[in-house]
Amino acid sequence: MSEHKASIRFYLGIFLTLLVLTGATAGVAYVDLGPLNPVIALGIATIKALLVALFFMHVYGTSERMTRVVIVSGLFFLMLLLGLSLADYATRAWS
Amino acid sequence: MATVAYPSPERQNYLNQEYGIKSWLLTTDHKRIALLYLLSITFFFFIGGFFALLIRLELLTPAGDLVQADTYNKLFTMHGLVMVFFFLIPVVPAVLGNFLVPIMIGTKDLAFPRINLLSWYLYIAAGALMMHCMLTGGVDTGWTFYAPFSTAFTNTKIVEAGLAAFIAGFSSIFTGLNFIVTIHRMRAPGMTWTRMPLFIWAHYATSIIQVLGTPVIAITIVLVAAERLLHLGIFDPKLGGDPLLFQHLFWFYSHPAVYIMILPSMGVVSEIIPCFARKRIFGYTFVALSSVAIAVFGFLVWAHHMFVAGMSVYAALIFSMLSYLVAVPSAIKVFNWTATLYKGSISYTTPMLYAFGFLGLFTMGGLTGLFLAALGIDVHVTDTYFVVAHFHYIMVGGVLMGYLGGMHFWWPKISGRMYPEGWGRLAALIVFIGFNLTFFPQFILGYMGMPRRYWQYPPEFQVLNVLSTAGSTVLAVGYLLPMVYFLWSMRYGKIAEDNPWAAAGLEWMTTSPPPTYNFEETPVVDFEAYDYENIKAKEAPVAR
Amino acid sequence: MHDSPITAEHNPALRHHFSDMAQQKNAASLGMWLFLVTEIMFFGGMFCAYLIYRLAFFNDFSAASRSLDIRLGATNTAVLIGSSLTVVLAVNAAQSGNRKRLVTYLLATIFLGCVFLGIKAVEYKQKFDEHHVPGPTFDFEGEKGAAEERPVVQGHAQLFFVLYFLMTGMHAIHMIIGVGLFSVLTLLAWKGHYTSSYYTPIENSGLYWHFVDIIWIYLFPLLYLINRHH
Amino acid sequence: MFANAPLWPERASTIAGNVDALYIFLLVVTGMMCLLIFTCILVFAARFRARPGHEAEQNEGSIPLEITWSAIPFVVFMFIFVWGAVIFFKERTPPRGSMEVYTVAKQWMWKFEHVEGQREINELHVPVGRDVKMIMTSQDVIHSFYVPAFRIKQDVVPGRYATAWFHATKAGTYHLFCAEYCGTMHSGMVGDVVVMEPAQYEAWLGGGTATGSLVTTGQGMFQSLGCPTCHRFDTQGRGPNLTGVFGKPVLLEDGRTVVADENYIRESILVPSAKVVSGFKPIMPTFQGLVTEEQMNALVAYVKSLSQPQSGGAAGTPNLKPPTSQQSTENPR
Repeated sequence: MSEHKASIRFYLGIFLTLLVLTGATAGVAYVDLGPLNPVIALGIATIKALLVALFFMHVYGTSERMTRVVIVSGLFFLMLLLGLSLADYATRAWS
Repeated sequence: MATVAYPSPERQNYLNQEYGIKSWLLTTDHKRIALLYLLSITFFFFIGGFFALLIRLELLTPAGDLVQADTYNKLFTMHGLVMVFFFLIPVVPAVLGNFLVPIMIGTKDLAFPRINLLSWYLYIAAGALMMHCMLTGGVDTGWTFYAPFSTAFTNTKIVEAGLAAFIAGFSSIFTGLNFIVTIHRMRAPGMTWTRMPLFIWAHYATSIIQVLGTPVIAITIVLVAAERLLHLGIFDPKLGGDPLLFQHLFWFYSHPAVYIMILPSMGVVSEIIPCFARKRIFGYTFVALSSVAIAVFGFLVWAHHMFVAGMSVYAALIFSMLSYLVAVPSAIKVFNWTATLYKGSISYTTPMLYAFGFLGLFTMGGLTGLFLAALGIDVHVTDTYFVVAHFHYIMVGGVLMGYLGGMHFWWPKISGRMYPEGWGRLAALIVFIGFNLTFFPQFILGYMGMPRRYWQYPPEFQVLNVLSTAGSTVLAVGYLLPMVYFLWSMRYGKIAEDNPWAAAGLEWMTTSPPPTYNFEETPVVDFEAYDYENIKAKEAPVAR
Repeated sequence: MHDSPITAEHNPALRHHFSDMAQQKNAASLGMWLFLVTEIMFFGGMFCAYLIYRLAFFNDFSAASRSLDIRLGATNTAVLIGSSLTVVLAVNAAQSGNRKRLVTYLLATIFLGCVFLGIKAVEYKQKFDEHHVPGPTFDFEGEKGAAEERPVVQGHAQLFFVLYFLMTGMHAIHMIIGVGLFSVLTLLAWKGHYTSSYYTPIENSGLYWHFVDIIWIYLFPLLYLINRHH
Repeated sequence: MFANAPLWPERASTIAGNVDALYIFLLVVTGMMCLLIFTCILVFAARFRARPGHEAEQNEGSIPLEITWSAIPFVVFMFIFVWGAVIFFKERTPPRGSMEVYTVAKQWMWKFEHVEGQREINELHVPVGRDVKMIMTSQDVIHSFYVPAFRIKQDVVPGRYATAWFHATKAGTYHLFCAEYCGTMHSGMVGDVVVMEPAQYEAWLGGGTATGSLVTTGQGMFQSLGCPTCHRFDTQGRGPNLTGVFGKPVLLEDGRTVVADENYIRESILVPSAKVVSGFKPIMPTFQGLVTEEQMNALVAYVKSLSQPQSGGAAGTPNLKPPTSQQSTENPR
């Protein structure tokens, strides 16, 4: 039962961290940091996403290497879509 | 031709396991689902083919005198939609893949049999919706349904056809997902990745594209539907939206989709050539990894469809170079297949004729791709009949030849009967001749400058168009023949042995047709793939 | 995630074509993650449109983003993270075979899901009243009062709200599917369908729910917090 | 039969020769490759055919062979890529000072307008031996300006200007096609490009109904829309002084610098607050819906004429001396 109790407390801890991070990202948005703002906003969001994925979705403890390969390849192909279409829009003004 | 009773009843197989409509419509046996797909896909192939014939008939004369302009636009749109979403994408994975992937890796069934049946029902629902859309007005935007024409300047049934493609997309995703999990999790003991047949490697690569690419066209269809129904003008230039964004999202899927179409046929050819050359495939690892390389590089090149669309010159440079990168794995495959023939013992059975046809036509299709990837030439030939000829060489010359070769190669395993060899070879020859007569003139038409999707054209293009139309009728005859003699063979064909071609592979080590659970007991694999030196060729495996 | 010992020699939930429960569980997990990758690419298309339009029309997107109610957005984020917590606890309960706790946590998840959808409905009603719904009635006059540097371009602001309604709408549809899924699971769990050696549907639905939560974790800053410090 | 069955259309522009050269090179290379593979297949199929007493000889793959037939094609591909890119860049950079023709593509016709005011539908008369730059936009859907004889094609996207250029080398009449599917009469949206000797062209130009050059029409529009109230030439008005603006970089309010090309002028008229010049207030009203595509072409031509040097300037510009400093300094920061 204790191992069970410990895991509940662990999940509550993750939950509270996520709430704090939500507050943080909302708060930081009111501070003018110029180009840093979107970087911080996405950074905090990525940390929260990692917390949910690693601990809530048990990606951290899993023995299945395949799960990680699938996630990483999914994100890689998403970056392909975003990156290469951005390559078009970013350089369109040059010609 | 002695008419023998159906394979002796005491030999249980997936066909005589149980009878009745329910046993077919509610089956979760991957082999029966493959046959359900075979029937429905053949139906849609002939619908699409019929539209193609009408298009070719219209183009017999420069003036638009067979059908009106609107009808012609709907004809080539429906020809494109039906052929792409309801024939080319599902055909080899859903028919041959569904039937063979579990058997080839030595397992009883796919990982998720019920999702496999759901995939077929989604295909049927999508097909019914597309048929309804066709019969009640059709779509006139071209299968590429570019914005802003599709979103604001036509009132044909875009949303209905889009929904049909959306549902067909999920059918494709579920097939791909099923294959990946099955190949990863359910291989027989001893079936390591390097002992897997190349047919499996090709379907593994295809499934990666299906899972990663199809959702992007799903969202593109949703965005077009949202713009038409809810005035959410995401591509509307009046709001500052960009029609090119539609093209980016559309081609991000639609180019990898052409690799979904060709890779499975490459897998089929990689099985046929070693068997009828009695030789181990040349460069196994290179052919296997080139399939995966095509799947991954396939996602880098989509904007070579947009060189003249108004995208930036520098991005066009990047995509042109990457398009040459994706040509290398295809070249590797062709060289390896040709090298496999060296010092072989080659017999000219029907599957082998189709494999030769594939090799020839896919090579020409691939090489003309080099013309289109060169920026300077693409400006002149994009959106002309040069492009039409290029992708028909790959799809009809490649995908369809591979599919027909595979159908003949595994027909004994699927039906327990042999097809008539003489008719098979005749049909292969007619298809090859009809195909070249139809599509080779279109290369010349393309470079002469005849744009695609033209209802009427300048008179100087008529001669080549007449040749092309003549070829299309020969091609149509060539495609009808196999359907006839396959049906005929179900009843009167010679009873097939378990391994009529003395081929390598687990599917030839079980009975023809196989029992419902494929093997009496799960096989243990202790041999390499294609070890033809240990398999004695039958003295005359095939009637000379 | 250790495997609970297989009680019966042949677990009733083992499907015929799998050789053992571990193979079946791994297959289900890999299948679910592949489905989530298709969802990543599905939402990816909209994120691509968002990225391109935000970079092209940053000022108008900032003005339009400021018109969203950050309090409701932040509360919704907290509600959704809470529902992620209850889902994890539900999976945990299913793992230890505690049927009663499993059902309570599933009900809590459904409740929080409905709260999220309720807040979303309030926001949409607010947007409807302010004429910020794209289409013929669209009229966005930017902030009142503040020394407005430059008038907002109506078309670009409408593009922001096109993306806002598309992305949050598609996310809400996925929430509705999730709530429906959990209602079915609660019913089955209540009838004792899931044991400590077979709870894959609970686990996979949990993965789906966490994914929907991650999508919102990105939607919140990208839509609500473009440029709040103006 | 093959005497008059050419393999490529007439070469009537400077770029056509380059494109055909690359085309022929590719035909030769791919032809040899096809020949090599087909002969291998046929020879192997014949020599190693199955016959009693003939056994297949297994041979493992060979890594060096695989590497050679990956590397060599890749090198050849890169060479083709570079050659294609060079032609592409030449095709997409119109030379300075080329003659301009404004084009409006609409569902199923091409409307051309020469700077001298000559208007044509589905017919384009151009002189031989001069660079011609097409400045094109679309009123409805995407069309594509395609002249096979010149080997040029350029999609015309609604909402922005697309440019294509050619330098005709041979007089004659050549096909003009629309190459992007645009609806019912997509195949009817064709026309002729008539390349004439310069003398004939001048005669044709003079003969037409002179509705006044595009620039004068533009100037008329400029006056009637009340632009001079803010865009003044003498003193510093509430709007920037447009003399000498076209073609030069402009510093914007939010720090960005953009080059004032046709798209910039078009956007500044239709969506003024999108790019506000630094030091000015965003008070310009939008003219979306008030200005047709033809009138927009006229306004753009007029603004461009303000920055052309006097000699080359088209007739009829109020050639007041541009104020000495571009930006006067008394605007509050």
